[in-house]
Amino acid sequence: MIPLAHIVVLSAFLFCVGIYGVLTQRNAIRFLISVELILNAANINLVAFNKYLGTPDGLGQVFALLIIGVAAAASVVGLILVIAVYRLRKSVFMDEFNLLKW
Amino acid sequence: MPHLLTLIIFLPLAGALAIAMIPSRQVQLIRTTALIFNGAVLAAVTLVAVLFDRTGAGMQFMESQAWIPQVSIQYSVGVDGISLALVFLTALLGFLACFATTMITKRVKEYFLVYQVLMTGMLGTFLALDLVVFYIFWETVLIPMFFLIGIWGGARREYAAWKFFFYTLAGSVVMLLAIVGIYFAVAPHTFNMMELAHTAPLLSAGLQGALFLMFFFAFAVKIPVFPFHTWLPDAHVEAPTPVSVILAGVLLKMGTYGLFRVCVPFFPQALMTFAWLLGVLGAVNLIYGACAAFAQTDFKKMIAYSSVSHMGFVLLGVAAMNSAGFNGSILEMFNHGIITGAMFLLVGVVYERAHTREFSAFGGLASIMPRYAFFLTFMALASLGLPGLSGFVGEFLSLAGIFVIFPKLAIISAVGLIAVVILFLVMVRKVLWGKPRERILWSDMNAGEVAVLIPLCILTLVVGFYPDSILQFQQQAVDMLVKAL
Amino acid sequence: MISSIQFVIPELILTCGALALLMGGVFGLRRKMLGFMALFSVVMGFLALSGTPGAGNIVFSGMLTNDIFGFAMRAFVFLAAGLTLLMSMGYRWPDEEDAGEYYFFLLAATISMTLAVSAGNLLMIYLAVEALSIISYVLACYFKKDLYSTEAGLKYFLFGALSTGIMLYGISLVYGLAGTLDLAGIGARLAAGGIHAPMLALAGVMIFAGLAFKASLVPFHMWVADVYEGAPWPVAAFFSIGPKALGFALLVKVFLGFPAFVTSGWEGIAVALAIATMTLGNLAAFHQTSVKRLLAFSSVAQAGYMLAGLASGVPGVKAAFFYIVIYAFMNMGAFACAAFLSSERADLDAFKGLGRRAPAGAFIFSVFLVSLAGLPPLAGFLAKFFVILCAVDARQYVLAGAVVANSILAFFYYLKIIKAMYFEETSSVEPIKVPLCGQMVLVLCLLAVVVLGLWPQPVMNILAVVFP
Amino acid sequence: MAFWLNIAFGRRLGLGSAYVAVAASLMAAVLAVLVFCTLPPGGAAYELVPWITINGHPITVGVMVDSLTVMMLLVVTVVGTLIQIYSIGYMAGDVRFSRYFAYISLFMASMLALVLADNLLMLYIFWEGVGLCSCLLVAFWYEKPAAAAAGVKAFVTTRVGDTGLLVGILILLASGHSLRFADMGGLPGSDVLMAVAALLIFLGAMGKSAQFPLHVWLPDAMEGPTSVSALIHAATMVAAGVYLVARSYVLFTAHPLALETVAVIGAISAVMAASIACTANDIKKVLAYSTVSQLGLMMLALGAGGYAAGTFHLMTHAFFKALLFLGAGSVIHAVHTQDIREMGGLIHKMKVTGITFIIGALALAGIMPFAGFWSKDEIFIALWQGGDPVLFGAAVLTSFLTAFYMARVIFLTFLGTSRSKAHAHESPSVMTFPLVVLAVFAAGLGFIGSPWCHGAFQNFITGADEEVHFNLGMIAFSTALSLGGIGLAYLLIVKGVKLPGSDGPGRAWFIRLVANKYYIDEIYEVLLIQPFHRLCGALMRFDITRVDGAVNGVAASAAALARFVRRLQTGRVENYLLMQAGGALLLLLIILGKLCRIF
Repeated sequence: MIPLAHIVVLSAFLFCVGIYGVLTQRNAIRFLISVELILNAANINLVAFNKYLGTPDGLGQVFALLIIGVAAAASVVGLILVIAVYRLRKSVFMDEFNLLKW
Repeated sequence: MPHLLTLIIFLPLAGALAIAMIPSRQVQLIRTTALIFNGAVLAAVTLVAVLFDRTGAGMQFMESQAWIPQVSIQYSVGVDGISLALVFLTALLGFLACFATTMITKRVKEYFLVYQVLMTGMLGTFLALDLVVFYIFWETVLIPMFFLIGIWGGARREYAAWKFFFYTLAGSVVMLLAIVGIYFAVAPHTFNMMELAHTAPLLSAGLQGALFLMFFFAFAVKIPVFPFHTWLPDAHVEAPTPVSVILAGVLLKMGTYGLFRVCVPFFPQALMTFAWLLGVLGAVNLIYGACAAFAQTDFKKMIAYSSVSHMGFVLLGVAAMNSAGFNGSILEMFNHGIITGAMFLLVGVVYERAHTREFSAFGGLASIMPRYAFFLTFMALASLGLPGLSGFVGEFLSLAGIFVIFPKLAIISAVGLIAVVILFLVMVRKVLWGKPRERILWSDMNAGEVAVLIPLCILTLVVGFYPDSILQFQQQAVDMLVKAL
Repeated sequence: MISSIQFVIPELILTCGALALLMGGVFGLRRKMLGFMALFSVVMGFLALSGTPGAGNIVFSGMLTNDIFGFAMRAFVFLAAGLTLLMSMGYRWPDEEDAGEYYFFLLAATISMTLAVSAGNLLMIYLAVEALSIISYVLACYFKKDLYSTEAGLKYFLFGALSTGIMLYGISLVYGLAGTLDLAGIGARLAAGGIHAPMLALAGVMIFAGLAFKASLVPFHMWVADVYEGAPWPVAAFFSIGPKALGFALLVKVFLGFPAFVTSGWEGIAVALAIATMTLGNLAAFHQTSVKRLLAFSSVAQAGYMLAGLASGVPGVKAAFFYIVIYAFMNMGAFACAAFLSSERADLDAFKGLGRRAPAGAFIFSVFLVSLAGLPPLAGFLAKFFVILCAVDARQYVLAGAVVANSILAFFYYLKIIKAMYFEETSSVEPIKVPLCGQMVLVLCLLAVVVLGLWPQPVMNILAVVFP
Repeated sequence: MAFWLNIAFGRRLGLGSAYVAVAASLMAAVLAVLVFCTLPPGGAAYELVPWITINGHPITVGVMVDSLTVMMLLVVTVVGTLIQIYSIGYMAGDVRFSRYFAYISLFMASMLALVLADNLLMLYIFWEGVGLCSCLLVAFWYEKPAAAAAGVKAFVTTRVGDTGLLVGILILLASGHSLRFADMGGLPGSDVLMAVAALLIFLGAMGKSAQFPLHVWLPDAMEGPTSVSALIHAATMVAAGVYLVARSYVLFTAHPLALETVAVIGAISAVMAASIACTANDIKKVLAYSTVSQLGLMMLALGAGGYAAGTFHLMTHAFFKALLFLGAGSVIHAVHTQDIREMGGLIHKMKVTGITFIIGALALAGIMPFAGFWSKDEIFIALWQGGDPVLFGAAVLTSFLTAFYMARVIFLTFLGTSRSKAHAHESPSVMTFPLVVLAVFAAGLGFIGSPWCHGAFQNFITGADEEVHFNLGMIAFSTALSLGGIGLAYLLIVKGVKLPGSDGPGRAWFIRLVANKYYIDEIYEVLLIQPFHRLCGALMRFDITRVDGAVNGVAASAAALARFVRRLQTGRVENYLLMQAGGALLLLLIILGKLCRIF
């Protein structure tokens, strides 16, 4: 069996990739994808902890499912917003969205 | 009259409500209403003075009502000899300034509304016996004053209003910290000034010193003490005449009153430690204010700086820590209110005619405005401390007090007094004497203007010739303060 | 199970109301009508709240907790929702479009907030917060043809998604460390000790980041001004009181429930963040010319004062929540006044001469601003006073000093608005009328600010019960 | 009873009419005579009402009447009344005629109260009161810039001295002594502090009595109406300084140093002012410097222990100097100039004025039967007995110079030929009547102090009972001295004789020095006035740039900081995110650091 540490490192790696993506990407879609990476990193953790720490009720796994659902909803709303902005500006590059500042 | 003091505090607010009901077109009615309410305040204060027991040292007419018991805040008011003089001063100047408000033509309703709120704040400050209540009234004064200067002031009114507001605010927030600090320092925790007068002196010297300095800073800004005085010339100069009267006459006294109500009774040990500081600052105020005033070319600014100078005597009196000093200090507060109030009224008189306050625009007014010349000379003499007029008594008592403790300071101050003399005489020379400039066709003071000044003149004379008329009220309270030291 | 259902009756009522609103919108009911429906359901929900069973039961197998704190916070959420609804009804919307959805989203946000404040499980907290966030993104983007509004929505989304993502990762770590997500369980596990401390700290920071985002604490406040400015006035007002209060409630719930977090230097962090929040908020507001941005930064600064309360020990928590209650009234009042007296993205010039054009409105606005600044005798002063009192009591002298120093700074920009209204004149003298609902919300808030300033006992008594 | 004096003069400001003023002061004079007649031996004191309490020392308003008081009362009321009568003529037609009499009445009231005061504080109060009236009256013609400036100068300069008096009072108060004159005898003698107090009180007297170096105001004060100069700046107010020293004489006698200082200052003033008077061309200036000089002489006498001599001279001087001033006023009234070089031969046109003026001048010069002779003689005797040759020499020199400059004035003004273009005429009788009366006093008053009256005055004033003897040597000496002065003046002015060596460079330098009043005004200008102006200007600039600048600087730096913080909000998501991430990382580091006890 894969040691828990490996899985946790994997999730941490995913998390870091997500953070890195969030911080470096100018494209809103890529940003969304990066956020999904973070969420999935959390999901991996939940499932793995549930499995390895042997919590009886399996809540971690249930939660992971719930989170997948919620994340989907969030992504939908996010995409809607990106589209709404795109319609008005014909751009999805975040560094161009600075009407609101100072 | 069980709730006489509460009535006094909130009567102006009731006036504000009444004024709010009147449509803003009916200017005359608004004025009359304000006058009636301020007159009623004056009458009530006079009643208090009449009923006041001069042999009693403690608080009288006390009212106390739990307000926020969780942190033991009480609505508590009372009057003793020290506050009585100032309350009377407030009521009197409030009434007279209201009476003298003839030059305000724009937004009259709003003017009197904020004016009434201001009155409540000032009266409350002098009557409050709970530190939080004191602070609340203290702060209540700020916003109305901000409006009064900022809307109805002179050319640089906004700058002056901002500066006034923030400077004094900076002082008062420090006071807030000090109030909270003293609350937790004493046992049992309390904001009640009467209890604090017994418990706070027991604090350790270091704590007393820290709290004393914090309170002193707050009051110093208000008084104002060098180097925290620069808001004053701007505010005084830009404010309309009646507001200058209130500013100089009453607002500055809030600071000095605070010294007597808080710094002296609560922190006797710290007072001993820092008396030299107060004394030095007093002397600096006195001389610095006079010299800076002397160099001014603006009539009103000169008077404003002379206020700084006079406040030096109050500080000297406090630093003296004896009966003469305290008596002189309190008397000087009262006198300064009367005299400088009158001075600002007089500046207003020529400003209304000349629309400038530069000395160069005046000269020889004695020939064309004899009544004005009389009043200005009279008040200038009172300001420079001519014996026989009220200014002298306070100054002399303060000096006599400080001499016992810091003779050198007293001598320096006495010499500095020469600068004050020069200042006012030169002012009289510049404004009144000399040849009248051509094309000046100003009318002499009208009956209204004279009517406002006459009570002030009479008070100046009466106090000057018979200082006991005021001193007898405060004697017991001062004795108690001195004894507690 | 019966008691569980009973427990959520208010939420159920709201749900029904929300669905009805959605339908109503589809059937083309007038905005005003929809508003009344929404208000009605909030009032009913509030009434139902008083009928919920007494504290102590475990409901929904621990996902929600039935305690007095949650109860009080739910009541507060209803209050905030009611105020927002009233304000929305008084607001001059540009068109009738999407009114049903708007009210639906407001009610949905209310539901998610009530659930969040009574959550007993970290996962529940995450779900409720995420739901609230999703709704908020949409609300911020309400003017979907508007460049600013859409940008605001997108920005809010970008930050929100990231923050909740990070929070979730933190929650997952806690799950790994404690083996449970139940708040009570985590508390017991932490008390037992033997948890890898750095890991726990990492998880703590991540969860804190998510909640601080809602509460708009520095450095997670960057979104606030941009989002508020783009969002419609009523939405901005809602954001400034609802989600913010929620953020603080959850901070209390999560962090003050974890003794381990408190002892490992969080108090110092809280003090530092409180000072940073109020200072940066005030400084950023200092030169603002856009009134909505100004009020947005002001709300950031106000969050700093609330955090200052939280950083000052147990009595400080009480002070913080007193502040939050007062803040809800005065901030709502200020936003409402600004909304009624000006337009979206109005700058200071739009307020010139309002003392003439809308004397009552300008006066009330001034009262709110002065109260926000903390001048006696208004409620804002007492709120700040209690915070300072607690800070000094907890020997956080620097914090107390920072609070008073900041209140000077804050006065500057509040007075700038007042100055514009009273000191400056405009050519336009046409009077501004405020609709009845708007007047109601103003008078309500005004009464609260004035009366609670003079007589704070009601709120203090309630708080005394909530935080024994 | 003396209290009524006060009441009679209490509040008459604004009544204004000359007749009321004259009547009131006449009444006061009568009352003063009454007081004189009923004076109980050793004086009387009346404590009236408590005024204030200073640190437990009650100060009362009280009246003290003794021989010194009575003398002053008589002088003030009699001279005052006469001068007021004179003023009716002199001020006729002035636009502020009634104001003038109001001021004069106020002055009279203050002066009488000053004299009657039973303690130093009360004295100080009225002391300032007379100073004020002096200032107002000097600046009476305030349209003239010079008059206005002189008024200010008069008040300020005396105020410098008054500050000394004030501090002196404070010292007495602080060391627990009574301020009452009657109690002063009991003061401990050896106390250095008391010597300082005495000197400070003398400083006040110096200011009032225009003693070097505070004499500069008196010549300028001649800008006022001449009647004012006569009353205030010759007869009464300036004598108040001498009165003060006499009044608190016990303080001085207790400390030799104090007494010596009085004498030295008096001597310097006497000689210096007399020398200046020799070169002055303005008739009033001559008289003014003469006043300074004579007051110096009185101080000198007091300082040398000649209590009776000093006060005696005070009294006689009041009469003949008032006479001289009024005479000068009459002359000015007639010729409309004050420059003696433009006068001459006036005696033919103005007989009464001329003769009375000459009587006054002779009295001043100290010629045998006139009042000034007797009092000056007393001073010489006192100084001789005092034994200090320098002081005696100073008095001698002063006396000689006095005779010289008075003779010079007489020769230039009344004798010789007319150089005036104006048509001079005798003044109205309302002006000449007081001249005559004063002349009678000037001529005859000396006898009450002469051996013929058995030294009545001296015994009255000191309360002793001693016979005064002729000191023939001294009489001869002083008469010769005076005559010598007159003779010199005759030689120089009428005959035009040039003194040997008077053209020499050294001599010219000396004359220029004297003619420019020893440059004292200029020294003050450079040392005090200009620095004061510069200081005030500098303080104002300091106030604006530094003190206020600091305040505005704080505000500006806050604003600048705010501007910077505002710029942080770039509106760009990536910047925000970076800051958030950085902030979170920082938080984490701090927490971890705390955990590892790094911090």
